[in-house]
Amino acid sequence: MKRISKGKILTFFGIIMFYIVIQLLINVGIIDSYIQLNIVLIGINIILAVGLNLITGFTGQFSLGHAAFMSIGAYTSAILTAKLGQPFIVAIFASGITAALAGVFIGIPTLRLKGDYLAIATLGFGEIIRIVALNIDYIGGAIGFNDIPQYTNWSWVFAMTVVTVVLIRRFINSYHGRACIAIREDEIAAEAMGINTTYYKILAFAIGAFFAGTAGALYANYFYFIKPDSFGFMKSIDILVIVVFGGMGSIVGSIIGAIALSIISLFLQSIPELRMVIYALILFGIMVYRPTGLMGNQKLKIFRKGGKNNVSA
Amino acid sequence: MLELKEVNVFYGVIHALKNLNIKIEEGEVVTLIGANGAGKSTTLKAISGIQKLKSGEITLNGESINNVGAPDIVKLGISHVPEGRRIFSRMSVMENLEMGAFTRTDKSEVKKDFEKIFSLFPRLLERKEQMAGTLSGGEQQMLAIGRGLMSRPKLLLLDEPSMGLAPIIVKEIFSIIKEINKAGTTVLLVEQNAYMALNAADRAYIIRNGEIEMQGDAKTMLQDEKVKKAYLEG
Amino acid sequence: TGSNSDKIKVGLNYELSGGVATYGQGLVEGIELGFEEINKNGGVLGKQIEPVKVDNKSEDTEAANVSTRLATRDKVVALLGPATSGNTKAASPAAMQNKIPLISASATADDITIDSNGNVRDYIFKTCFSDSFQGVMMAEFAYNDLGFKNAVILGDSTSDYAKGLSKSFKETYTALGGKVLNEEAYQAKDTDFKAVLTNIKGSNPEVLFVPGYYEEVGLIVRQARELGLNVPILGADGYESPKFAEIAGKEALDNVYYSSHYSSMDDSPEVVNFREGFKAKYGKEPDAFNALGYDLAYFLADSLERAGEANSEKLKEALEATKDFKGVTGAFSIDENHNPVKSVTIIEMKNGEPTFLKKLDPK
Amino acid sequence: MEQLFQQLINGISLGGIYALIALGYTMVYGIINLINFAHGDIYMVGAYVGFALTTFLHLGFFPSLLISMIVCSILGMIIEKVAYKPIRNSTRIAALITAISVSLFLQYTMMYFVSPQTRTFPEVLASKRLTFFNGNVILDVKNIYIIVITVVLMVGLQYIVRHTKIGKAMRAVSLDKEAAELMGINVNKIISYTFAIGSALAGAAGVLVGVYYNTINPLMGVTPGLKAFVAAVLGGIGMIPGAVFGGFFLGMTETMVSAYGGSVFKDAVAFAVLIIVLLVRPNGLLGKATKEKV
Amino acid sequence: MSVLKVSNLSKTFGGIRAVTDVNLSIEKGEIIGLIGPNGAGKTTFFNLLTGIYNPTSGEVVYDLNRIISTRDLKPYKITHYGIARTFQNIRLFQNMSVLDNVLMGFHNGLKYGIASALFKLPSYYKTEKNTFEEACVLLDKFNLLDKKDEISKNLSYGDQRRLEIARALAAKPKLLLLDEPAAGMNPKETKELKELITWIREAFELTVIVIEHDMSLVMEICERIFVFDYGILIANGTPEEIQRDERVIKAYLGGEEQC
Ligand SMILES: Nc1ncnc2c1ncn2[C@@H]1O[C@H](COP(=O)(O)OP(=O)(O)OP(=O)(O)O)[C@@H](O)[C@H]1O
Ligand SMILES: Nc1ncnc2c1ncn2[C@@H]1O[C@H](COP(=O)(O)OP(=O)(O)OP(=O)(O)O)[C@@H](O)[C@H]1O
Ligand SMILES: [Mg+2]
Ligand SMILES: [Mg+2]
Repeated sequence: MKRISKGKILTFFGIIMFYIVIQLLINVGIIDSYIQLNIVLIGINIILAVGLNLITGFTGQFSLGHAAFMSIGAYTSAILTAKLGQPFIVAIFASGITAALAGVFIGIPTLRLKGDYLAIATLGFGEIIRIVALNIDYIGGAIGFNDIPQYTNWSWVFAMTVVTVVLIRRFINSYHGRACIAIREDEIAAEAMGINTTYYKILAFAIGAFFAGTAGALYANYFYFIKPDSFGFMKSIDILVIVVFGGMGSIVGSIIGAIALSIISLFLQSIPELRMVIYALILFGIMVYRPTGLMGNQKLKIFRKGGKNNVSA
Repeated sequence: MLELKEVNVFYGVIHALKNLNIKIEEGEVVTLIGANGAGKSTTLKAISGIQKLKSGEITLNGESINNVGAPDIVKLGISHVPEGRRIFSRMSVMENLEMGAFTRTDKSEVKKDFEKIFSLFPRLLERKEQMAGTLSGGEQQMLAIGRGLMSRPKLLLLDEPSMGLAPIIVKEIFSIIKEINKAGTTVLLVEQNAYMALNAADRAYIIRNGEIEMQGDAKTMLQDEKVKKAYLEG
Repeated sequence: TGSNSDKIKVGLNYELSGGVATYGQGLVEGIELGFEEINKNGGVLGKQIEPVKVDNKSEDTEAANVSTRLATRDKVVALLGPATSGNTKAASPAAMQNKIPLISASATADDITIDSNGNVRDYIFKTCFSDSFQGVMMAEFAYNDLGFKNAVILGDSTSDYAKGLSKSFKETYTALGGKVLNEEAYQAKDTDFKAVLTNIKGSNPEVLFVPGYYEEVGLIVRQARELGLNVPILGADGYESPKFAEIAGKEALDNVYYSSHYSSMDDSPEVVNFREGFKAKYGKEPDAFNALGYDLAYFLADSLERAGEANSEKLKEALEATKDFKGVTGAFSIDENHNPVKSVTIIEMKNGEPTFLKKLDPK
Repeated sequence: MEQLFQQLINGISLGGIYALIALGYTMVYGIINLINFAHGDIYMVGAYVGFALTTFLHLGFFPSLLISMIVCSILGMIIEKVAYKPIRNSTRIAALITAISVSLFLQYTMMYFVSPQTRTFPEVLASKRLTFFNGNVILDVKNIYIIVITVVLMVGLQYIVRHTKIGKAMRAVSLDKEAAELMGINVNKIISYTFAIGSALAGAAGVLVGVYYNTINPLMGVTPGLKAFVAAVLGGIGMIPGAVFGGFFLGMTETMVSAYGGSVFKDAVAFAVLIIVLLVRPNGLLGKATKEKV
Repeated sequence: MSVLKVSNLSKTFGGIRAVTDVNLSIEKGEIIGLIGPNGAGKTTFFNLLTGIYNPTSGEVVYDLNRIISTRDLKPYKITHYGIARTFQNIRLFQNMSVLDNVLMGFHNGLKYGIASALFKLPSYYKTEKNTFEEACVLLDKFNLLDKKDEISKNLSYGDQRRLEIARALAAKPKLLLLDEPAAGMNPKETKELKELITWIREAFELTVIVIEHDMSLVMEICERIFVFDYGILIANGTPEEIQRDERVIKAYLGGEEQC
């Protein structure tokens, strides 16, 4: 266990090079605003998916409300930058924090709820956030929040994505992360090992939500305009699809999943009539031929259906 | 009655059964012993149809049952009491037994068999309406065996029936095996407790790494030095 | 930008799948019919119009994505759509950055063409009423013409359109001296409104203002009448559809008034021509979205002719200079805020048929 | 007072509809532990089949209902065979995503063929109304139909699942498929039956609700599907009386929130109530707390 | 010194009296056998000792590093007090590797904060390295070192049982509760297990309570045996005493020959 291996140095420089190359391409205009927009979207989706992967893929807590955390972050940042004139870095942090607080808040019910019951509770939570946002006039309600300054650019997206991936990876590789995985595998045995399951479940929700909040901030400050319906149930499902598509419990999978699904979506824009039909077929194909996702493997199976593990609901 | 010819089974890349040959005559008690992971449970699964063969053939009374699905094999008179009990945890004890009799249509006879099971395992009678998942380990094992008997099998496959049972019940289980065998049921018994298994059986197979290592008369094997050393002595 | 070949590319950024696909598809039907006719008659500036139709899934992110793509990749001369105000706002920045005019025929929010500092968004235009306009008109109509002194508002709480209308209706109505007893809400896609209607019935209003679209309002009208809530119901152009009467039922619709651009009662030759053409192509009666889309196509063609070449900058100037463009939804000029100056018709439903009641000119 | 009665009637009527959809949902749910997101869309297909039969073939209400149920049960079995069977042994989330893909597929294939436009049902059931308190409280006879049908179906299903051999086999399959096979139960067949019954129920609900509200569109299944899911969870997953109870509970909650002036937050309050109920009773209103034995 | 003192402990499930009025105490360093017919309440007794169930009445008092009584018993706290257990139905983290399973056992002893994990402070490296080495030592003792990267559910039954014990030991308990460790093992493996249990008692200075139906194991390694029947403690004594006890023979052991 050496601290710094050759591989790590190489990866480090690789990442830096990647950043510089893209930035150069943007500067000379080879990457135009269309590609840039999609790169930003992919980055945001990676952050969202990696965060959700921590909650659902690693800790095994079924969440259908991830978009709500994003929404909280997006609105926080919109208010701070557009209305209160705060710098972007402050807004990003504040977005993460408010979303994390919401994560703690929704994490608490997980003390008692399991599986599908938890799923529906998180779904309900997401809907509540959306409906409340629809009716707060200060943030525009259903009309939406317009004219948010555009601070987000390639550098911000790159930095936040790398930070998210690195930190979550480190978390997973610590004993805290192992504790989360243990909870997913067998909650009773995990408790018997001295793992405070409540604490770790809430922690997972808080961390996942924090990054979703920052993703929301990046989003709001790129697209100028946000409205509550952009963060509805279907958005949560979209994030979940990325996670499952890429592979539960695989961070690389989430990254690849975000990229792959964005590209697929771009191709489908021009065939509107059959777009969703084809999308459905692609999803279906992946689930049937690779139920563990692109990068998933047997070892990360969770939520097994049926069988002898089904004693409790 | 039942014959396995050159049977091969794989789990992915793991070659669990290698050219296995086993023959069971009507009315016998045959035991299959071997270390952990030798392939005993896999053999039973192959017979009862829940594990597909890679190659080879299994015949029942001369007819191949390779392509018969697990549910239909039950109808042919083979009943498998699986390893790890596998009782239906959120159904009552009584309902579990009813499931055992799923393929039967002779209602009055089924009723009599319930009585019979309850007289074999009085504990189950006391727990008749309890959810099976909350039974103690041993009670669940009794239920699993009882459930297996409910189909009135001609051939009973038992996978480690004594696991987790109190000594007094273990003895009872073995006398029950003898009893049902006398009443005409052929038994294939997988056991860790080789001593008791060999005592109860007519013939035995010793399986190792998916291959038959030795076979023969059970009582002779009890005396065999090699067997003694590997499987009998604690 | 612009196209030099014998084709003029026009981007269509619409909600063709997802939650509000009905509106997007409705507009596109109208637009495509319009372009077809225009192309058949020799096109514009001697060139054929080539629509590039892209779906935005009824999502704002996707709307921004699509408009960027149309602007940078497909090099269109103008962007049409999206249908809803929210998606139009999301699509606007790309139009502004790339200096390509974006025209929406149905994004009614007041701030589509004006930003939060009160400046006009250079490249954004709309051809439909602003929410405030219709809301004001209907409030005045309710208070002055019908003489009702108290009202209840029942709006779609998820829709910017309904929110905008509610807001301006309430402001005007209270300013006139009327009283808004209650503001109730439903959500798009709801089908059961009986609870809220029973509640409204309990507060005994003289009139009910229901901003929204005909799918839900049709059901609301029907259920209100079933519950014995027989007060007049007022609304806006979202009611304009032959489906409205089908859903609500003819009898239930008596005593329903709404403001609209276009009336299928109108029998000017343009309108008749449109209705015939539409029925021939799609086998159904056109609704407001179809008509708005159709007008949008002709409006664009007209402006292109006036611009003299297929150039975005020139087009923008031509759009700004529009005077008395005549379409099936009425004639309009474009004002300095890039909004149409267009008179509104008030329609009364009688025996399931929309009947012309009154025409109100903008002040 | 009259208003309160009217609201009670409204609540029960709405609840009846949720309950009716939730029944089929919970049925499939209970047996294969799959959140069948496509249930709402089968309901939509049912409504369209009913629409086509009554509008184009001018069939009466009952024949349309019956045919629609049959069509939906066949559709359900096909969906199960094609989509769910291959992923039977994979994770729960993979199954959920598959169900979502089936749901999208049904919605948009339907939209492709019939356009997203709203359609209206012809009047196939004469609308009769009962009035009380001088006409101030009104009850639609169709509501009575829906509630009676729901309750009858609930009792019937409950009987099937609890007391018939096939119903017990369904439960056994839901608990342990392999062990069920060892009992001689044909798992594939049982799961097919389950889907057939569940989907037939969805079809029936589609026609009934289509006739009741008079409008249908390709996305009509989304919201009721979600609400039915909520109702099923609220009552206790996989429990047939739970689904019905949850449906009525949800309908009543939404109605009462609107009745007391909270229409803006109707759904938010409904979800908040759901969360609170789950916190107090983690296994739903009728669910029994079963702690895993270790 | 009594490590564990149980007084008047009872647990009922609905009408079922799983444990009734049990009184016993256990001394430091003993290996205790817990036997009794199926459904006698042995596993339930363990669950009461580890806080998985709350007693209907009565009390459990530990004297490990400090006094712990019933009220403080939460499943996730017991390792903290120095108690570790295995389960009758093996409960490994099935999809984790053998090594990770053991690492999980160390959970309670690890102390670096989340910040050190996220920013890889020295304490992270130090702790991770130490635990890794300790885990390897432990696995080696259990003959599992060569299988450390296997996914635990692919292990054979006997190995899984041993791994579960290793995982429990990783928590560095003072008191170890084993629920039917020899189930599914053949006589030879059982023999190895006996040696292992006696060895760990010495090596880790443990008190051990073992539930077992394999009489050879119980009689050979236990110093004292408690017998449950229908939730009641019916006998208590040395192996010899128990083997001669009429009630035990009648309820549990059965007549004549012993195997
Ligand atoms: N589902 C499975 N997937 C992969 N490998 C398996 C599976 N089931 C069994 N095996 C492997 O097949 C081999 C034979 O297993 P089997 O369960 O038949 O052994 P056994 O003789 O019954 O052992 P035990 O005494 O432990 O029950 C073992 O190496 C085991 O690891
Ligand atoms: N959660 C529960 N709900 C209801 N009854 C239970 C529960 N847990 C245990 N029981 C009952 O309590 C009794 C004692 O069970 P326990 O598991 O403690 O037995 P045991 O002595 O460990 O038996 P075995 O040796 O068979 O494992 C059994 O009759 C069982 O059915
Ligand atoms: Mg085995
Ligand atoms: Mg036990």
